[in-house]
Amino acid sequence: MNLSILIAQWNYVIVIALMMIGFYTVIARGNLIKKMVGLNIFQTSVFMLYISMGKIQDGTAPILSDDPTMIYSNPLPHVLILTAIVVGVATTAVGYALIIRIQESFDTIEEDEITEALNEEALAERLAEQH
Amino acid sequence: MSELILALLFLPLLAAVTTLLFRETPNIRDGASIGIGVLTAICSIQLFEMVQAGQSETLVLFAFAPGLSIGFTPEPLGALFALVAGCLWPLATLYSVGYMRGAKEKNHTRFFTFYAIAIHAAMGIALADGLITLFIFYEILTFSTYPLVAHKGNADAKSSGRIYLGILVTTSVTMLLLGIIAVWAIGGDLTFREGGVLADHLDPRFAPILLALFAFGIGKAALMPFHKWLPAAMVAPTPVSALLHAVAVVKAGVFSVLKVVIYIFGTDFLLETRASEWLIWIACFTIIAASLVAMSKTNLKARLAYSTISQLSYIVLGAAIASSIAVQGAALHIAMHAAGKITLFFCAGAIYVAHHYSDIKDMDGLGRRMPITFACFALGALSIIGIPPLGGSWSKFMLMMGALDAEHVFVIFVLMASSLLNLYYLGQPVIRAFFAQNTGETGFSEAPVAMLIPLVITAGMTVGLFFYADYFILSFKGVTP
Amino acid sequence: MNFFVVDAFLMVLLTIIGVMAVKQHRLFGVIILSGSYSLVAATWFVVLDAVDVAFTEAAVGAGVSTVLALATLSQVRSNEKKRPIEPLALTVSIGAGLLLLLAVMDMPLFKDPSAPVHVHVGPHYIGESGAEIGVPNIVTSVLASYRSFDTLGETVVVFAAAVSVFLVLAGWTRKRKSKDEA
Amino acid sequence: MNFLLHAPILQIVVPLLVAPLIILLRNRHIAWGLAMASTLATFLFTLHLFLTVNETGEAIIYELGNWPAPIGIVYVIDVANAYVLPLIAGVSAIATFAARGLVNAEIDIRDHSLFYAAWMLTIAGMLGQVATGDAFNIFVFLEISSLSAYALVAIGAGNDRRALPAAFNYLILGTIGATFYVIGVGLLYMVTGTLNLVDIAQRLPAIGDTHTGFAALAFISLGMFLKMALFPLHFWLVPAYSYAPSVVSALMAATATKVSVYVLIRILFGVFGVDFPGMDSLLGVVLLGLGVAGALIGTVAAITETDLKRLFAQSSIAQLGYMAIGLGLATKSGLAATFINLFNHALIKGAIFLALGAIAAQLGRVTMSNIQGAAKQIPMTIAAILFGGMALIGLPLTAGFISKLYLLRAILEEGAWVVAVFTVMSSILALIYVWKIIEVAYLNDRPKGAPVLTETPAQWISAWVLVAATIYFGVQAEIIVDAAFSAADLFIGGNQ
Amino acid sequence: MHDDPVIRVVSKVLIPTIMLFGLYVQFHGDYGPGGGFQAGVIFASAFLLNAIVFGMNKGRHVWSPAFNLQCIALGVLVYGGTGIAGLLLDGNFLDFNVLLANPVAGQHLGILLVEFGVGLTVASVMVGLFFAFASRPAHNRLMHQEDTRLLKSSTEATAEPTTTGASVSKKGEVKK
Repeated sequence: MNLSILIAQWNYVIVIALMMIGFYTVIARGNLIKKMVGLNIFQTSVFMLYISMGKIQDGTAPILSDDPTMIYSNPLPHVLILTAIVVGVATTAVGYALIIRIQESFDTIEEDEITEALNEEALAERLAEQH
Repeated sequence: MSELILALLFLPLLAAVTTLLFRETPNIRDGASIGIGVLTAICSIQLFEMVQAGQSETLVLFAFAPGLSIGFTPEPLGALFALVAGCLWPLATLYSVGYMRGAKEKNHTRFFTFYAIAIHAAMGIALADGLITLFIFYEILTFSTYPLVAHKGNADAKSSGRIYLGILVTTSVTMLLLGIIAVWAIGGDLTFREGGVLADHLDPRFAPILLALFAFGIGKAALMPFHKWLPAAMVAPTPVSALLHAVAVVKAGVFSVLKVVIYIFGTDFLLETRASEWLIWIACFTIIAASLVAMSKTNLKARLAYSTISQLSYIVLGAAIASSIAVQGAALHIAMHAAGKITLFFCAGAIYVAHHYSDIKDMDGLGRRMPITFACFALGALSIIGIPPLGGSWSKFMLMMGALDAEHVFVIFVLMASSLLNLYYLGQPVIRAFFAQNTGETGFSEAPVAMLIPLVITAGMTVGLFFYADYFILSFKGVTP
Repeated sequence: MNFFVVDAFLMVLLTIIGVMAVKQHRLFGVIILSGSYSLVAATWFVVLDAVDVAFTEAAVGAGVSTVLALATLSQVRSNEKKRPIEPLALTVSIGAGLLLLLAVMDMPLFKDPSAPVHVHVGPHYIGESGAEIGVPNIVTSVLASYRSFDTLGETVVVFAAAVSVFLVLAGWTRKRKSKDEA
Repeated sequence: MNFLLHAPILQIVVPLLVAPLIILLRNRHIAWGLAMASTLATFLFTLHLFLTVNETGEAIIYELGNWPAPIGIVYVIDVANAYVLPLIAGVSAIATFAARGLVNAEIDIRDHSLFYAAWMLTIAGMLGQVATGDAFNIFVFLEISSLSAYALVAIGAGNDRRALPAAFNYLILGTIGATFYVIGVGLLYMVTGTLNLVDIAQRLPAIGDTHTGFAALAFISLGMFLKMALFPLHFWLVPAYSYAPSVVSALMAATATKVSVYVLIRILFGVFGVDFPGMDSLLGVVLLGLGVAGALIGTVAAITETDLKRLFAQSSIAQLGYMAIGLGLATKSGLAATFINLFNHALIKGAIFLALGAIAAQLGRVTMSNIQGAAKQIPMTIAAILFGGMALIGLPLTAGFISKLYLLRAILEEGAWVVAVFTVMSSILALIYVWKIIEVAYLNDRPKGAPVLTETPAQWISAWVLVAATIYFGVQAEIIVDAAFSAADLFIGGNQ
Repeated sequence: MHDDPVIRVVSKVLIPTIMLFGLYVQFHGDYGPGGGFQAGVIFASAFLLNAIVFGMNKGRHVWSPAFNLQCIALGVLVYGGTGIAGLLLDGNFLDFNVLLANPVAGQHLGILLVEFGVGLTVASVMVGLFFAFASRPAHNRLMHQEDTRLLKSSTEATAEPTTTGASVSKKGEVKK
C-alpha cells in the first residue's frame, strides 16, 4: 500500500492501531475485567475515528459566535459520539454487573476456569442422561 | 366429471370418518366402509370409461402459492390406476374384516381408518394434475401407511417401520423433491402435459441425471438399491401387504415414474436423447436380482415381496424403453400384476389365518386341505408368470414387443429368464401344496368365507383380464404409436 | 503547528497507555490505566473541537466506568492470570487493522475542508441551526432537535442499562443452582 | 388527530414508553397487562402499515421532529420492512401472552416488573432497527434491544448459573458486532457525508471503487454476521438460547436473529447494491460458503444434542445457513426465498420453543430422557413440537415446505447443483433429530417414577397459535410469497 | 472515614456546589458545552459523595431505591411525553416547532424539557448503579422490601413473604 498516504494520514493510522490494541485485548484476554477494559479502549478509539473526521482545518468548537467568518468543525460526529459514549457506558455497566454475578456463582472471572466448570457440569449431565 | 373426481377423493375419507364414528359397533363400521368401497369402485369404473372415451377436465381444489395448486386432471393412465385401486379396495376391505377378526388383530378402528386414508392418498396420486399435487399425496400415502406397517407395535414392527419410513421419506424428500424443483426451475411449470414439460428446455446432457432423481427418488417404485422398505413392510397384517404393498403403494410408485416419463420428459424426448438407456439396465438388474432373492426366501410373504419388486421393475422397464407399445404394456401391467399379486397375498393371508403357516416348508400337502385357496394361488401365480389364458401374458407380451421395436433385444432374454424364475419360485408352493406328502392331519379346512370370496373374485379377474385386455389398452396422446 | 505538537503528544501518550493497559496484569493498574486512557482521549477531543464529547468522555469514560470497574474489582481476584499471546486473536485483529489501513488509502484527508462530511449535511446544521433552533451550541441543537430521536434512544439505553443491572444483580441474595444441586 | 397517520412511529414508541411506565407502576399484574396491550397495539399498527404499503405500493416516509432527511432522522416503511414488522410484532404478542405463565414459573416474583420492562425494550429495539431509515439510528436501537436481551438471558431458566457466562459472551460478541457496525457506518459517513440510508445509496455510486467503501462493506457485514450468528460466528447463540428463561428463548429464537438478517439485507442490497465492487465475492463466496457450512454443521450438531433447547438452537444455526444461502445467490428469487424462510422459521421456532417452555416450566430442563412417553400426558404440547419439527424438515402442507421449495428453486435457477444437494442433505438430516424426539415422546413409555406432566390450554394455546399459522401459511402461502417477492423486488429489480 | 471532621465539613460545602454546578451544566447546555447527560453525571456525583462520606444508609434515606427507579422511569417518560405532545399538537413525533406559537420558542421549550428528561434519568441511573454495585446485598434486600410493600398495596392478593417469594411462586403458580 502507498506509504506516503499513510504518513499524511498518520492520525488515522494511530487511531486504527489503538483500536486494534483494544480489539486484541477483548478477544485474546481471558480475564473478564480485562476484556471489559479492552472493550473500553476499542470503543474509545472508534470514537476518536469519528471525531477526527469531524475536524476541519483551523475550525473551532461548533458553538455559534457573532463572528460570521468563523469556521466550525462538523457537529454531527460529536452528536453521534455523545450517543455512542452513553451506549458504551451502559454496556460496560451491564458487563460489570454480570462479572460480579459470575464471580459469585463460579468463584472466578478467568474464562478458562469458567469453561472448565461448565464442562464438568456438562459431563455430569451426560452421565445423568445415560442413567 | 368433477363430481366423480371429488367422489373418488373424498369417499375414502368419508369411510375413514364413518370408521371413527362407529368404532363402538364393528359390524356397522366395517359394513359402512365396504359399502363406501363399492361406491368408490363404481365411480372409478365410470371415470375410467369417460376418460377412455376421450373426455378430460381439470379440477383445481386450491392454489397454495403462486403457480402451485392442488389440482386434478384424470387422464387414461391415472384413470386406470384409480380403477385398479378403487375396484380392489372393497374386496380388500371385505377380506380384511375376515382377516382381522380371524387373526385376532387389535386396534381395528385405527387399522381401517388409516387403510381408508391410504386409499384417499392413492386416489390423489392417480388423479394429480401436476408434480406438486402428486408429491403431496405421495407423502400423505407414506405417512398414512406407517401406522399400518407398525400395526403390531412390537419391537420388530417398530424397527421395520423405521426402515419403511426412513427409506421412503429420505428418497422422496431428497431426490424426488429436488427433481421436482429442478423441473420447476428449468421448465417453469409442474403440470403434466402431453409431450412433456421439459422437451425443449432441458439440456439432453442433464436428462439422465434428472431422470435418476425421479427413478430413485420415487422410492415406492422399489428400484434397487432402494427396495429394502418393501420386504420390511411385510410385518404388517396381510391385508396391508395385499392392497397397499401389492397394489396401492407400490403401484403409486411405478405409476408416478410412468407419469413423469410420459408427461414431464415426454417419451419422444427420451427416445431421441436415449436418456433412459441406463434405466433399462437398472430395471433389468432389479428384475433378475429380485427374482433370485425371492427364490432364496422360504417365508411366503417375503418371497411374494421380492417377486413384487421384480414385477415392479417390469413397469419401470417399460417406462425406460419409452416406445409407445412398451409404455402401454407397462400401464397394462399395473392392472394385470395387481390382480395377480393381490390374489397371491390373499391366499397367503388365508393360509395364515386358517393354519398360522407362513413358511413354505409347512405347506406340504396343504393344497388338499384348502383346495380353493391353492387353486386361486395357482391362477394368480400363472398370471404373474405370464402364461395364457391369463392376464399377465398380455402385458409381458407387449413389453417384449416394445423392447423389440426399440431394438433392445437383450430385454427379451431378461424377460424370458425372469419368467422361468417366476415359474420356479411361484410354482414351487403350489406343487408342494398339491403333490408333496404331508404328515399332519387331513380334512377340508378353509379360511373364513369373508376371505374366500375376495380371493376367488380376484382370481377370476386374472382370467377375465386375459379376454378383456383390450379394454385396458390405453390410448395415450403425445406418445408416438 | 502547535496543534500538530499537542495532537502528536496526546496520540503517543494514548498509544503508551493502551499498550501498558494490555501488558499490565494487576487489574487495579489496568483499570486506572483505562481510566486515564479515557481522560487523555477527552483532552484530545478538546483539541479536535469536540468539547461536549470531551466533557462526556471525561465524566463517563474516566469517571463512571472507572468507579464501576473498581466496585467490581473489590469483589474479585485482583490479579489477572498470565497468558501467552494468542496467535489467532493476534492475526484476526491485525487483519482487521490492515483492512482499516486499506480504507485509509482512499479516505478524505484529515481536516480537509472539501471532505464530504464538511460539504453535505454538516453545513446545514452550522448554517441554519441558528435560525431554525436559535441555540448557540450547535451540538445541543443537533442532539436535542435534529436528531433528538437518537437521543431518546440514548436515554432509553441508559434506562435499559439500569433495568438490566437491577435484573442481573437482584439475584445476588438468591444463590445460583449449579447442576448437582438442581 | 389520526393515530394511524402516526402508525410508523407509534409502533415503536408505544412499547418503548410502556417500559418506563411498567417500572413506574411496579406491579407485576399491571406490568403483564401493559405489555400484552402494547404488543397487541403494536401488532395492529404494523398490520395497518403492511396493508397500506402493499395497497399503495410506495413507501411511507415519516420525518421525526419534522426534519426532512438527511438533516433529521426519518422512518421509511416500504414493502420490505412492512413485511418484517408484523412478523416481529405478532410473534412478540404471542410470546408475551405465553410469558404470563412461563414468567411465573421461572422468574422470581420480585423481578417481574423489571423483567417486563426489559422485555418491552427488547421488542421495541428490534422493531426500531427494522423501521428506521437512518444508519446510526439502527445502531442505537440495536443496542436497546441487545442490552435488555443480555439481562433477560442472564436471569437464566430457574436461575441456572450457566446463563451468566452465556450472557457475558453474548454481551462481548454483541458489542464487538455493534462496534464493527459503527466503524463501517463511520467509513460510509466519511465518504458520503450522510447517515440516511437512501441518501448514502444515492451517493455511493459517485464514489466508485474505493478501498474505504469496501472496508465499510466488510465491517458492516462482519458486525451483522456476528449479530445474526452466522456460522462460524454463532458460538454465543446456543448457550444464550438454551440457558435463558424459556419465554426469552422463544422470543429470541423467533425474532432476534431475523432482525439482524433483515438489517444485513437492507444494508447489503438496499445501500451498497449487488453491483457494488467486491459485493459478488462477499455474496457468492463468503455468504454462500458459510451458509452451506452452517446448514450442514448446525444440523449435525443438532443431532448430537440431548438437551432439546440446545438441539433446536443448533437447528437455528442451520436455518440461518439457509437464509445466508438465499442471500448469497444474489438473485431476486434467492432474496425472496430468504424473506420467506425468515417469516416461516420465525413461526416454527417460536412454536417449538414455546412448547418446550411449557415443559421446561415443569421439569426445569427438557432432555431426551425426561420427556420419554410424554406424549400420553401432554399430547397438545408434544404435538406442537412434532408439527414444528415436521415444518423444520420441510414436509408438505407446512410452511417449512414452502421455504424449502422456493430456496431450492432459487438455487437451481442458478444451476448451483452442489449447493442444492448440500441443502437437501441437511434438511434430511433434520429428519433424524426430529424422529429421535418423536420416538422418545410417542413410542417410548413414560418410565416409572418419572414426574407426571400436566398441561392446560393456557399453556399450549400460544404455541398452537403459531403451529396453526405454520400450517396455514403452508397451505395458503400466496400472501407470504407475493409479499416476499415484492420485498425482494425492492432490492433487486429486473432479473427473473 | 465517616468521622473525619475535615472531610465531613468539606463535603458539606462541596455537595451543594456540585449540585449547583450540575444545574448550571444542565441549563447552560444551550450556550456552552454540557447538557442533560453531563449534568446528570455531575448531579449524581453529589449524591455519591454524600453517600460515601455519610454512609450508605444515610445516602439511601436521601434517595430510596424505589424512588430512584421511579425517577429513572420518569425521565424517559418526560422525554417521550415531549415527543407525544408534539404528536398531539398535529405535528410529528418529537416535533418541537408546534409546542408553542413561535417555532423557535417551541424548539427552546422542547430542548429544555428533553434535556431535563435526560438529566433526570441519567442522574438517577448513576445513583442507582452506584448503590447497586457498591453495597449490593443490603441495597438488594432494601429494594425488595420496597417491592413487596408495593406489591401488598397493589392488587396482589396472595403476597408471599419476601424471603420465600421465589419458591412459593414456583410451587403455587405453575401447577394451577
